[in-house]
Amino acid sequence: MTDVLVLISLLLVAGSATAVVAVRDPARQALVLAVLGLTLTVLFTVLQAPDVALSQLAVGSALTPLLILLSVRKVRRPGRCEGGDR
Amino acid sequence: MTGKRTATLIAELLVWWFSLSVLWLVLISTVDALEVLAGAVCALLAAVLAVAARRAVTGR
Amino acid sequence: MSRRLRLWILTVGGLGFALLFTAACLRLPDFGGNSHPYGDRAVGAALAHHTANVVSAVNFDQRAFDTLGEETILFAAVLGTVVLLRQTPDERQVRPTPAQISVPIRRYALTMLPVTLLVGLYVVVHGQLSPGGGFQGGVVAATALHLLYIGADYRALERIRPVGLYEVGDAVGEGVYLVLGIAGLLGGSAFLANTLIPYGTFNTLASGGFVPLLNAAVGMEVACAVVVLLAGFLDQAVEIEKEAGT
Amino acid sequence: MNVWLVTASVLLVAGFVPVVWGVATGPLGRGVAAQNLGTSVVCLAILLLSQGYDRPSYVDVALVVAVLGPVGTLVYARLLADELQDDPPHTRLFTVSVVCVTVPVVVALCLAGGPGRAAAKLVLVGVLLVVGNVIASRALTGGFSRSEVTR
Repeated sequence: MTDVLVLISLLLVAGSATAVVAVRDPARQALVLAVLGLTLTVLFTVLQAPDVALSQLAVGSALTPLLILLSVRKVRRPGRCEGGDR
Repeated sequence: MTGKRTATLIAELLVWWFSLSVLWLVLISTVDALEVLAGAVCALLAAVLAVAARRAVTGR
Repeated sequence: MSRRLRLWILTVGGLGFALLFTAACLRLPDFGGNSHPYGDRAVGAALAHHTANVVSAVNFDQRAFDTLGEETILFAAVLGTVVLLRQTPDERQVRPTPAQISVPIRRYALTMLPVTLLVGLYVVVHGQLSPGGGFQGGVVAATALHLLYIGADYRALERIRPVGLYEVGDAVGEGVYLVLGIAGLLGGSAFLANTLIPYGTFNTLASGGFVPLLNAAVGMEVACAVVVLLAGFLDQAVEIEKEAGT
Repeated sequence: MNVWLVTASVLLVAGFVPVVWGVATGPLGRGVAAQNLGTSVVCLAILLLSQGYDRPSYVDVALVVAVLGPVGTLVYARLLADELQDDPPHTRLFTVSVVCVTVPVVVALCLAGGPGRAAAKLVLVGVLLVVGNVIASRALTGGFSRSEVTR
């Protein structure tokens, strides 16, 4: 019966992973990636691997979004000579 | 005047240290001397950073 | 190469992979079976060294050399990022105007900063007892510092974050791991051998021999590495822009 | 499969399927609000799983979710402030439902475990979760009025 939980979390992972690939805007991709990280955390916990769940959580919840969004901001905000202030 | 400010800072630090130590006691599962010692050290580190962060924001 | 040929190569490769993958999957043990030859031996070895968290025992005792490799990968990756994101001569520093942030959010950030740091340290210190360890706790502790950027502004973060100090901490964490390994070589039997200090009482803070010490070294390295890494990204995103006319 | 695991399954299906939907479609603001809701759902699910599997150490995972989840939402609120300002999301319904689910779950878990420091830890996780959710919702609806614009 505990397989039901494994199945639910696997389906959630599959759904959000597909969404990450399907979404095109980088900022939104970072958002969907964070949600994928949450589903992976649940999956790892259900599979009795809390250490891996914690690693995923630590990296995926705040650090990766911050890195991606800072890069997006840098890329979208060119130097003053090219586009001016945003 | 500086003496008063130092006293305020130390008081702030002690309050943080105490509350964070209590928080540590909530987090751990078994209490023994080494746990309490580790908690005191970690809480002191966090308290110093808390005061430093507050000062960095308000600039005092 | 024409488009048609490429498609053919893709089809052949895909079919071959699909065949081999299916064949491999059919021979796998059943999901959730009872036979765990590696697991049983790993648990036995962890209990022999009084380490309650078997994953930590694998990472920092049985496979400590692999973890040294992983730690070094992070070290080298951060080093590369720092070099890549440095301020080049055609870039200049601008002062960002402070962001306006509502008071409850700033209070939340200032309160959660020490709490998050404490949780990170808790995860590092209890790596040999409960889930977690140096890597997880280190990342949480480094994230704590950046609450100051989120809840205030970048200049406030820069005031409490001397990057040079964290670069030194990064290197010291890496060095301590190596020194502990050499201590195992000199005082015990082999590089990173967990034989030098007593294993302590099972399920207490001082159990597992080298495991908590290696955990702390990794925690320090990871926390400092993440701070240095984010410093590079934040500098580029907030402060540095291309010189006009280049 | 005991009652805790059944509750966790129901919570995940009822709470997280809308989150995945909301984050992948619709306006960006709704996506960030959905991510905020997802954090709370996952935290509560892990608390229930910890009780269901009888592994108290899994509470540490929930604790880290409760601490870092709102920080993640604040990262989006801070760095996407310009986009969110044009179209602030409606978060009240999410916040109210999170509070309405968190309180009974935490109380039930505390009652099941009995009084002690373990119960205090559960209450701590619950409080961090609710406060974090409320603050993050507030940040999404205009907490960062202006992002850094270089002069």
